[in-house]
Amino acid sequence: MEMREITYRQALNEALAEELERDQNVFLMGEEVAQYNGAYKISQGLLERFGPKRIIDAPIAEAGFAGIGIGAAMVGLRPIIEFMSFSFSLVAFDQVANNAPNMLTMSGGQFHCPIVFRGINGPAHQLGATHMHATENLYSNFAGLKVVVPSTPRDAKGLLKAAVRDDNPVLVMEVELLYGSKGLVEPPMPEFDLVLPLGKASVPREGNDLTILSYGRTVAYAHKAAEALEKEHGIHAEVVDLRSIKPLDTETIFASVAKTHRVVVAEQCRPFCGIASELTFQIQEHIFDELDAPVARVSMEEIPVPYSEVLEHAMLPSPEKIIAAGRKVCGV
Amino acid sequence: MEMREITYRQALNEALAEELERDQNVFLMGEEVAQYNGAYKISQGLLERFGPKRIIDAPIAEAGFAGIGIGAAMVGLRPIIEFMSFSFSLVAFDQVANNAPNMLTMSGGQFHCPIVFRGINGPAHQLGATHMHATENLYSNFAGLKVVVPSTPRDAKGLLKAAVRDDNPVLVMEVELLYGSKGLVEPPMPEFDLVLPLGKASVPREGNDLTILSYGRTVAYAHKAAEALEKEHGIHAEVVDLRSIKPLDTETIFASVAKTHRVVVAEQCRPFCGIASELTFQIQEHIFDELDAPVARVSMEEIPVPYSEVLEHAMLPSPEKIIAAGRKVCGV
Amino acid sequence: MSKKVNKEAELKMLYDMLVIRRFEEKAQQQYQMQKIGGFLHLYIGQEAVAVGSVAATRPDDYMITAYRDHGHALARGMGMNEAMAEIFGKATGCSKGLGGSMHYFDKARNMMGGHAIVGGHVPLGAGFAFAARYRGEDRISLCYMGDGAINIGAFHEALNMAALWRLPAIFICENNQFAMGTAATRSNHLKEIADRGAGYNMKSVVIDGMDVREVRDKIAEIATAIRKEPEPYWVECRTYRYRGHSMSDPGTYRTKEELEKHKKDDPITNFSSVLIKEGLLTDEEFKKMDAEIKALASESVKFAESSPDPDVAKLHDYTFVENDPNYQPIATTPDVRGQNPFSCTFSV
Amino acid sequence: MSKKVNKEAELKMLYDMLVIRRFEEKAQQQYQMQKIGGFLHLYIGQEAVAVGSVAATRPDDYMITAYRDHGHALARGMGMNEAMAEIFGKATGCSKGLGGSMHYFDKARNMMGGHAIVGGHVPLGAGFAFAARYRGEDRISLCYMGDGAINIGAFHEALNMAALWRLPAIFICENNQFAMGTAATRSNHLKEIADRGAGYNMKSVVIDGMDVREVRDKIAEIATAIRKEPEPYWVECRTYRYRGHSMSDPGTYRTKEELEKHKKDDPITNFSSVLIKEGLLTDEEFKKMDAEIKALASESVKFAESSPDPDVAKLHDYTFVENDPNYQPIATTPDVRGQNPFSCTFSV
Ligand SMILES: Cc1ncc(C[n+]2csc(CCOP(=O)(O)OP(=O)(O)O)c2C)c(N)n1
Ligand SMILES: Cc1ncc(C[n+]2csc(CCOP(=O)(O)OP(=O)(O)O)c2C)c(N)n1
Ligand SMILES: [Mg+2]
Ligand SMILES: [Mg+2]
Repeated sequence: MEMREITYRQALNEALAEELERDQNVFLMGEEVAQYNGAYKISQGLLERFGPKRIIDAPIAEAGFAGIGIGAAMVGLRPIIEFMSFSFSLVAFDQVANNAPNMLTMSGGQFHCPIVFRGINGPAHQLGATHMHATENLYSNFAGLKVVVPSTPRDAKGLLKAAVRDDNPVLVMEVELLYGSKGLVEPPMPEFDLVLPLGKASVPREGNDLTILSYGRTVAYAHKAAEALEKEHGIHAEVVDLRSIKPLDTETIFASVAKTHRVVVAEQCRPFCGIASELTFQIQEHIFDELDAPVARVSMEEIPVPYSEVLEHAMLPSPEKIIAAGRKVCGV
Repeated sequence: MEMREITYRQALNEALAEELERDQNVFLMGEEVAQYNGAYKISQGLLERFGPKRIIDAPIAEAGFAGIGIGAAMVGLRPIIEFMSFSFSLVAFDQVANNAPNMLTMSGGQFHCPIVFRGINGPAHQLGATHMHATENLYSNFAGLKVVVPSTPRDAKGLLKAAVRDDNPVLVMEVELLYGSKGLVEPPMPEFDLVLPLGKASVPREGNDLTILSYGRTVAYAHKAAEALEKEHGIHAEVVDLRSIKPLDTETIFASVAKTHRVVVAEQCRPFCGIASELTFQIQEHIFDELDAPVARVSMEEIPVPYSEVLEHAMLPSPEKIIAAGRKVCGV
Repeated sequence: MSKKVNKEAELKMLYDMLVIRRFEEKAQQQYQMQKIGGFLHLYIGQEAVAVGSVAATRPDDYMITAYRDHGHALARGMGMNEAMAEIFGKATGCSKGLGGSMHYFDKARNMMGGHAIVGGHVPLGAGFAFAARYRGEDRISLCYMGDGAINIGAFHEALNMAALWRLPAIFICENNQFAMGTAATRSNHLKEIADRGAGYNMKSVVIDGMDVREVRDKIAEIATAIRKEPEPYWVECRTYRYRGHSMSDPGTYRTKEELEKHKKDDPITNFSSVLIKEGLLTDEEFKKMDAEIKALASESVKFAESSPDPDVAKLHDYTFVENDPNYQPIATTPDVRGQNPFSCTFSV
Repeated sequence: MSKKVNKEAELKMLYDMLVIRRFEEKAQQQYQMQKIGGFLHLYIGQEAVAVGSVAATRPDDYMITAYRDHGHALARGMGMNEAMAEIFGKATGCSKGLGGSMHYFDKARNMMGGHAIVGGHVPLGAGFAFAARYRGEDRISLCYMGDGAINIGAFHEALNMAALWRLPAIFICENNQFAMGTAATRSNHLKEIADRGAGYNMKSVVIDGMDVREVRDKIAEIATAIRKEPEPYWVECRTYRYRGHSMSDPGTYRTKEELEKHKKDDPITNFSSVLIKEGLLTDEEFKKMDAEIKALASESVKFAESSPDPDVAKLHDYTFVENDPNYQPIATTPDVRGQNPFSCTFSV
């Protein structure tokens, strides 16, 4: 089986096409997904291939079409709802966080909600304060939602397909700045059916001195930082890619920390009640004695995102900030 | 100056009345705040006293009236927006989290937003999955918002008045189950103008063996647990009442932890990316060596809130759970 | 009455309305005895809306409503036992005690739930209609809401899309004239609530929600029409709630006279008189029916009380489902491609 | 033209429209040269709406719009320099480089911002009108939005409350016929967008948004009316955007012919021809005006380029304000109590 090099965008597109092909209960709804082929071209060609019943342009009404999706899911369809950005999901917050995950409990187990919400999430470039929210920590706080953040084309495809087949609401948070990035992926169906388990982290780089916990956009930063730390300081950093925020693969995380004893978390979101704080809690709760130094975090600064490129750069996570955190944690 | 014993509800009512009296720019808007005197009677008598221009019944349209408040605040009024519950603020999430706190940055400092959002927040009794959200961690994640959770009548009054006078958006998260609770409060204006600083924790009970970080509903639980721990195990627990989640009074928190070396956090919200995780991150970041044991947390269980009383009890924080956590942290 | 009367069907409507009334009186009593907690919103006075519209539609049509949901579930055929057990939070309740008064679900009867966030369920109601069209079924979706719900965003978004996509949904506003203490005239600027449909170019109908026959006949007409030619309707049912908004509401926003006036329109009393006048029912039969229902209501309390609490050991069992290993995807066949069941201006 | 023409005012409208056009052409060029980042949504084609409505209202009237906001700010009198510097993210920009293209603010001119969440600013626009009534001022609020914005919840909630409370707001839908690639006919089921007002019992007006005089005159009429007797209006301005939705949009959802057809209605070309025909302007004067504006636009690029970036040391200075020690609360005096400026059915 020969792996191909495709983009993250193409991987998502393949995932959608394969799941739409596999199951007529699957449909894609969102703004500009059909005739426009997607604001970011993730749904390129799908309208032509699957027709307007399956690929549906919605008005700008996120709460409304999220809710229509939830209703459809309750009666057995398998909607994929595209948010042009998870920043715009804030207007649909009640539907995503209060309706989708509560239905199973409220109905005493009668109705489950096999729905996928997907779209870009987190920092992009110079879109300003309202358009660059990283929402992974917000949604992860709600019981009953699964949240994944793929960082590679292969993960993007395999996790999205798994999300569509999951019987629970799953949020697939894509990284706009990675849409054009490339990676090796198995051939498409029918040759290969790439479904990755939700809730499994990966360890794309091994090391013994420091664990860098990362996901989505910050994985590449973590790699860059790891290279620099090795070159400049001889620090061998292990890079963990969480892939799934919820469920969280604590096994992989703890194993790495138990090996390196030092941790930097590079998160996309703001720090206060963010992903790093949760990881740190769980690490100290379960393997307190393995920590040789405080966990450090690299996050968005605690300010609304400014437009100016220089300020934006100063406020976002970066390889440099991860390097600085790594040095601090390792005491060099 | 003689302190009076009044209820938490009355304290809030006094705070509203005093600020409305003090400044015509202040108005109160929300569902049922005027003619009905408030769903929970916090605004009792205010319509009669201040008239329908200042005390305004709104339709069920949280996003709309939150946004009207933000607009009014931008041009110099000082709105107090009542959410009948912060659970209902989820339909206004974009306004509260994306508009109010970003305005200052987006306008390059030209427009600030002196607005208060207030209402009940967190667990009440048998209201089920959609009505019992604790949102303090969600909103605290956004830069530009202040979040306070008073646990006593005096704090309720002093913090709400401070919130109204603050030039930034402040969320005052009240505890329904405390509305009827009583406490000592200074006399009303003009005799006394009770304004408490935002961002200062209190230490209502001192102790050397264990720090219980609590706020809102869990403060009383912390006290109960502290008593039991003392009686049954001779553990002297210090109870810290955060009062303000953001800004966070790390000075008081760290001082207590540096003294006791052991910490339990009792939060109202769900654990994942909750308040306990943030506190733990900051503690280990700044005073890592002071910790003699992992921080433990008591939170809502990671499930949607079930209606059944027995299940509800099993899923919410409780004194018993704090005691268990305290024992674990202290190794007894 | 011009049409031929089906005695059994008529009596069933009366029976169903009485079931709701007596069930809720019992529930109210239990609440006052503090045997149940949470919120309790009574439907008493509005029975004709749920019963008439259910009588007009099919059991496989979807139904969804807000938190004032006992009436809808009972009208759809839910037993009083499981309904009462739910408010008691018992494992035998219709939602296993996990939902409570505001969240009655009954999958077997296509009762898609009571929902507690005002307006939040309206998109779901549109979603069922969407699914029906998606599958090419002639089922429709009955989506009930209060007069207070028409001012919130989710309502607007759902109605706009339902109109745009010609979804077979009947959006029924149960205008009981108040949202808690807010008279409908203080929450919108409409001459009548039915007018809101104009903003979506949606057909609107006003129905006397105190007259079960009118509700049934007008909803039946709409249902027949939209099964053939899907499109949504905006329906205002004028009704009145006799009790407070919830059990804690003293109801000072309305006068005793106003309340008494509306009670004269009582859907049950009026309909039973008509039936008696028409010779379909005797006074005695009516009394017997009522006694029987009251007994069942009392019975339901016993059932609820003697039912077990949900198992605390299963606390974590309702957050996620395991993926169904028997789920059968339906492979896309070429002939379903390109079909557009939605008659909006979509075109490839 | 029936009314007496104020030459200066007419020429100013032409001038202002040209400023927007030339400014944006320059901005587009800079974007294509990759000198600026983020999104850039051009207003070209729609100039008559902002210019006509600003000409019809007072500088102390509030104005708020979405992310396609350059035109509104420039029409209100913002200089091209600070406008261009903002897109360059410079400290000299109208929002100090912190807002960017989508967030032009100008407090001195009551330009309350461009806003990037579709519909999210509509309640704010209602809020300014609310504040005006609260204070008993006769200012009004101009709240602009696109045709795509009328389907979202925040819009609905704001319009409902504005109607209910008789807020002096003019809600102006700039119907440029598309929301990104979605034709308005694919996002709502209305015969015309103006009809949405009916769902709020709000007065609705349709305006040819390519005709600056019509915009001015009709908005002026409304403004005069609601300054006296506050109430909101729902206004549909029919217009067209010549460029893509944003710079990345290839615009394949419309034909070249359609675009060319609309360009024949060009608000600037048409208005300049009229002015020339009326003898208020010569062709030469027009050319001179245009050259002058083009020079200013080029100038603004230089200004922006040579301006400093915001100071990174001040990164944290725009998250919270210090409380203003000079703020003066206005003590409640007995005579303001009980006044109800909102003519809805509020009553104590
Ligand atoms: C979004 C939201 N806001 C507020 C509430 C609180 N609330 C519950 S019921 C209600 C009144 C609803 O009135 P109406 O829609 O007329 O229904 P009725 O109670 O008359 O059946 C309110 C304000 C809520 N549940 N959800
Ligand atoms: C809530 C929300 N959803 C989606 C978007 C993405 N988006 C930005 S502009 C736009 C189209 C808006 O069209 P319209 O309102 O007609 O304004 P125009 O661009 O034509 O001026 C969309 C979908 C957004 N900014 N906010
Ligand atoms: Mg009502
Ligand atoms: Mg448009």
